[in-house]
Amino acid sequence: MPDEIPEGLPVTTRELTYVKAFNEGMHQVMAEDPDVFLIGEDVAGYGGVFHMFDGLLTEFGGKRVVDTPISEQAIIGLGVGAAARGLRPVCDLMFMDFVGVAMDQIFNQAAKMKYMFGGNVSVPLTITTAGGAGMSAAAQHSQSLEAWLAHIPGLKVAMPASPYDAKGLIVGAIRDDNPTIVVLNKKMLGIKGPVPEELYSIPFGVANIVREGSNATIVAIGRMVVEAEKAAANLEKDGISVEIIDPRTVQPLDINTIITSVKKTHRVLVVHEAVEFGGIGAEISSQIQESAFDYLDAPVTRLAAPFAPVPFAPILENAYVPDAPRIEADVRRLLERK
Amino acid sequence: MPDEIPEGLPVTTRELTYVKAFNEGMHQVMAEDPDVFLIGEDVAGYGGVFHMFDGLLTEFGGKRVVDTPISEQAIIGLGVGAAARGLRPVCDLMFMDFVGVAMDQIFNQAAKMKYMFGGNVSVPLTITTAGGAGMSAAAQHSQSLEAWLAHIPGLKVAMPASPYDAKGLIVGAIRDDNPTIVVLNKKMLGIKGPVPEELYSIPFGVANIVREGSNATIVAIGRMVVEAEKAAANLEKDGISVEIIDPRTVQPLDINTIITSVKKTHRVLVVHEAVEFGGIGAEISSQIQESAFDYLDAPVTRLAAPFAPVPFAPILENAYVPDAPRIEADVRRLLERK
Amino acid sequence: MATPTEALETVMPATRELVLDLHRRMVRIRRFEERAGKLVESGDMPGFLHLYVGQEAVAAGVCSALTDADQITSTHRGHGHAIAKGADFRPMFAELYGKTTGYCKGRGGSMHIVDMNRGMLGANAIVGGGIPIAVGAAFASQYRGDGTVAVSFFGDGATNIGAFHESVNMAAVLNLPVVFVIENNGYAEFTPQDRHMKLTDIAERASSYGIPGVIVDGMDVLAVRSVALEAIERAKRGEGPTLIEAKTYRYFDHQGIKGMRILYRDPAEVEAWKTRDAINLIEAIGVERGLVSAEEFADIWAQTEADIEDGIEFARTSPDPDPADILDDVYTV
Amino acid sequence: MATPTEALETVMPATRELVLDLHRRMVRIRRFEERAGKLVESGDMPGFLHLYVGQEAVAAGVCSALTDADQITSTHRGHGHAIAKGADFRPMFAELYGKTTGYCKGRGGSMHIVDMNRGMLGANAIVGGGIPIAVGAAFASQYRGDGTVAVSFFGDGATNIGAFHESVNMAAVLNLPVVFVIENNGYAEFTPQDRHMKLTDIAERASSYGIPGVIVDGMDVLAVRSVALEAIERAKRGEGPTLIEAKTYRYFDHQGIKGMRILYRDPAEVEAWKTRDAINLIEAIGVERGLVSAEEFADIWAQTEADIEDGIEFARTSPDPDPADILDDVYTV
Ligand SMILES: Cc1ncc(C[n+]2csc(CCOP(=O)(O)OP(=O)(O)O)c2C)c(N)n1
Ligand SMILES: Cc1ncc(C[n+]2csc(CCOP(=O)(O)OP(=O)(O)O)c2C)c(N)n1
Ligand SMILES: [Mg+2]
Ligand SMILES: [Mg+2]
Repeated sequence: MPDEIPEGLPVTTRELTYVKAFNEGMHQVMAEDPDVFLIGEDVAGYGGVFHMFDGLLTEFGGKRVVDTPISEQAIIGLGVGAAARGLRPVCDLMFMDFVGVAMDQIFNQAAKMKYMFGGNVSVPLTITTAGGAGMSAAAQHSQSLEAWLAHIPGLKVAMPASPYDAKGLIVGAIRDDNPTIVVLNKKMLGIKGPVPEELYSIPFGVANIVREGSNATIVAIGRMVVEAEKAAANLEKDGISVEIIDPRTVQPLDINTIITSVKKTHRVLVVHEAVEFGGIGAEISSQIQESAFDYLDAPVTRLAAPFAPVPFAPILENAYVPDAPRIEADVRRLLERK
Repeated sequence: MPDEIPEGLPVTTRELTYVKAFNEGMHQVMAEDPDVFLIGEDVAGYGGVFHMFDGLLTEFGGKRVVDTPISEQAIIGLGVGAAARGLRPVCDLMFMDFVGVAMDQIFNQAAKMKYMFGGNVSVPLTITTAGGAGMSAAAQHSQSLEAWLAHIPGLKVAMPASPYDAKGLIVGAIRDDNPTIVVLNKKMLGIKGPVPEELYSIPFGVANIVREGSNATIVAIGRMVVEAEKAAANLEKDGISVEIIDPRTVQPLDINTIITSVKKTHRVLVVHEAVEFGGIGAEISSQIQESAFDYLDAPVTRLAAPFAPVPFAPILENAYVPDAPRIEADVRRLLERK
Repeated sequence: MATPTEALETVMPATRELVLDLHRRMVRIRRFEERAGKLVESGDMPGFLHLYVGQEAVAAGVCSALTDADQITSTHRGHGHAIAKGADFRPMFAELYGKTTGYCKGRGGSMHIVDMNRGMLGANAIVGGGIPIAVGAAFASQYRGDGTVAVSFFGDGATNIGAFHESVNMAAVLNLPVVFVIENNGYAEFTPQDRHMKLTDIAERASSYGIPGVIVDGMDVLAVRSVALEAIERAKRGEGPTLIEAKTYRYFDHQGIKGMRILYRDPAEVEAWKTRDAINLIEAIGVERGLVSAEEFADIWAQTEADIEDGIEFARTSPDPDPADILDDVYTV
Repeated sequence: MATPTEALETVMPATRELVLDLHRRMVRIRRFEERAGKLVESGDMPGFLHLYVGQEAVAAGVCSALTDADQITSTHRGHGHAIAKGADFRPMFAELYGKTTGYCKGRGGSMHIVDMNRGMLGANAIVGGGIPIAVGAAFASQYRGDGTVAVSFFGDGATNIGAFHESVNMAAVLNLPVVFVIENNGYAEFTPQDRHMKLTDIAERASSYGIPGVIVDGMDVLAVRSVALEAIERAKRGEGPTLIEAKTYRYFDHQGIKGMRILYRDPAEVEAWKTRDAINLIEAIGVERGLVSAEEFADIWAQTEADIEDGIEFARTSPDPDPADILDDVYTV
């Protein structure tokens, strides 16, 4: 596993948007490794519907940046076959909601190949996609389905929550010798943050302690990290000190960092955008109470979407997705719990 | 919701296998309601590869019992369209592992239609399939993927754990006005148990207290109920009294019955065949500690498959799937926990 | 590069009523889309829209051959199909505004318009997602023997996805009363047809399923109606599905009116197609054949304008959904 | 009802070496399958098998035209492809017995045989699952310009699933060096071809993708080899994919040797196909043309027998996997 920032490298940091940071990672890792190619719908000529792949066709040409028909099974399957032969395909799925049409290739083929074949094959495939609600894109273009993906042995799943992570995790994913999926959050595309110019990668399975604190821990996934930060800032005004952990990858899950925090704060809220029932929060919650039962002063609490498809109307969608005020309220409730 | 056994009906019970009980339910509910039809691969002429549909073609004819090409997206999608027009399709998916090729129609179409369309459409579709390991069928024919399905708002998911339930739940599913999926367990097909001759249905969301007990609760899913019963019988010899709860449906989940039990026993083990990480056990565990935190004398414990695809070699597969001895050992450990 | 179908003088017979009907359907689509597009771009309306402008003759021609009992399934570019099938402006605009009075009570938005009373079984945001559903609707027709048919509309790009293949084959094998209508506008998003398949005429794919494939000038609403009628009659006679390819064009961008971030289409190509605009064509035919006067056509435009104002006003003044109801209708209880 | 391809006198030229090579590949498949089938039915071996007996000429003919550097993907009925591609009996039997010395260390079993050294990229238990993977292997060939090709084998039934459609179209559009081989044995499980599609010749589906479709007598190994060579040469010249339909037949049941629980095939049909048995045909050709003697053919059978005994013995005496290693190889570390 490469380090986050290679030692001894000069680091020049400037502000970039989340999507530009991701895009820079793509450019740099493709420049580094000629075995990396990108394939998907409108990723070449158009640069991807979210601008994720802008400029790659111009820089790397049509051999390495390939537009396809609307055929997600074939896109992912092509990646599986090419990866089994040693290339490093990046297959774009555009919207996370489209996993349903390609699921077999993801979970039965890409993820299982190594194990099922007795270790004889590695599948260094990266799938990129965009999830999350808040764009008035309705039920089939707004989902967060990371719980499905994290339940698949053989697959790794990243959910970058900052520009820095968007770049580092796409690089980490492509360099990883396993099938990985990097889920960008559509509503974060324009969010800015500091990003080193240099090429760096973030290894999978290392959580980010976004903020240190002592009264309660918030484990937040994807864009909920941003909301948690807002909530924590508000709570701080009332002297409530919140620690925020961003697992960064939900598979593998860095449970140790979470447990260490919970043993310190004794209270924990897990927040994600996906529906609560069966969400990744359930796994995190279970593991916390399994490993830190005697440290908990209150039950592990979850805040997530209600058990419904994502509604279109903005007023409903706003009520649907957790946000800073609700996180804040839940932390306060958590602290009141005797 | 119909009662389990309609009141006042004479009940003639005899021993039937799990698959025969299911089959009887299919026969009776098709006789009851001419809007019910069955469609899938080799369900008509062959009666289904697991004999699930034996005799239906002969009894109901080719209009209502329909063989198809190998086209799972079209099979489920056909069911969605026919259900939206008021019929009650039963669409067979053969092996649960095949959900991957039909997932879009299941989660984006069938499950979301009602909500997304503002309540204007009901989708009384039933999907039948067979899950579970233990048949040396390897990684792509042995999975338990109920956690995915239970995470889909709009869908209901049943996992019958006895012949009685196999019949009652398929009838309940077909009569339900929502999309449902009934997951038979391949290794239980030949298991016998008492089944009423009469037509009855089991409503979704009502757990079965398989065995009453006071020292610990086991929440077991699908075939694990059978293993839990063996473990409980053994533990009883040592004076350990175990209560076994079979949720019967994982969506909706009858958490109340589970909580009531846990408040009595104070210790709980959740067992399923699926891999532990992100399995339905995580949701059950989370809900238990959320609702019964102050009643727990030990962390909620999970016993499930390790995080790997299902291996082929019998010696590995046996080690992979939880069984009575391991359940027993886990209960003993749970009781030792201070 | 897509080229407009050769400018054929339409030879289809037409009555005054038919011309008026088809014209009205098309104008209603055109103006609805133009207004809706502007309302989103001005920020008045939430979300984003895939507009149907340019393709009106396909939805209008096909749907004019259907009754309310016949079912259609649609796509992300679904307003035109809904309107052609008879959907009202009020609940349509209300849906786009996310209001309780919308077709989906504000739950669905642009990509999920449904009108069960008019046999509009739903738009769909998944490419190919509606195709098997239409097959299911047709299965219900056959099962009940009620003489209805189903139509599935989808794009050229959608014919490359698995659901298309499985659905058409399934319908062929089961001999179902369904008509598959490819709206070949030459592009899947920004990818031209010759980059997503190696065929010029997608109707050729019919031969893979042993069913008839028909090509039609998708700018000629009378021609579209005529091939649709034939396919529908065939379906009703129990002779199974037909695959129709309507060659057409979208005037606006894949999403919204003018987003052409990159020049993936030659502006000259767009202009060439506009010279064969479907509404202009039907107006020309109506006037030339002395069936309908220019004033009567103008009345339709005017009436449509009034209906649109009414629809927008209705939508704007309709109540927002109540977040307290957010869990309603997840399940039928 | 499936009917055997007309009994053509094969006109393919053949050398002595070629006849011996093809015969050996086919006999090895035939005897491996018969023995393996019996071992499972006697309970000696775990699991269940989809046997390739009857179809040997397809795998043998195609794989004889490939090198180890060329890649194939296979199906649930995959032993024949593996053996034809050069797989050894020892690790094959060991895999079926679930031993550490097996091709997948006992993790995969019958439906997941792989041999990366011989370009056997894996059997697959999901119908259609291997087709896009072969497209990916061919993409790697093109990307690297290494002159290799990929072949995907699959059944008549598999041509109805979405992955087939998407994969062939994708390969056509990207002009990839891949050959798609339909093994049309007339049945998908227990469903005859005329109940799962409305075509007689599945090769016709090639026209949907703008690529050549070729029909070949799948009982004539020389003919199969010949069309395969042509398709492979074409692919290597950069002219893209070919769809080959080999008309063949499986002698045994869908699963196992004799499970015919219901009479979904007329026994006379089975017998009719057996009269054109591929191994008998090549032996007749070899002898008639004076290329190979009956004794030499007999030697191949005998040698195969010895290799099988060796393989079974090896497998039986190989160690079981250790459950302590159950989490190994889930990930590459
Ligand atoms: C399964 C799936 N893949 C990709 C998309 C993204 N997408 C939406 S519309 C579209 C292009 C569709 O092209 P076509 O079928 O020709 O219809 P058109 O937009 O031209 O009307 C794509 C790729 C999607 N919605 N669903
Ligand atoms: C996606 C999927 N659907 C269904 C099955 C079950 N199944 C296994 S083999 C088979 C029939 C395959 O028929 P064909 O492609 O003609 O191959 P054959 O068995 O004749 O060699 C079916 C339906 C499967 N394995 N995968
Ligand atoms: Mg198009
Ligand atoms: Mg077959």
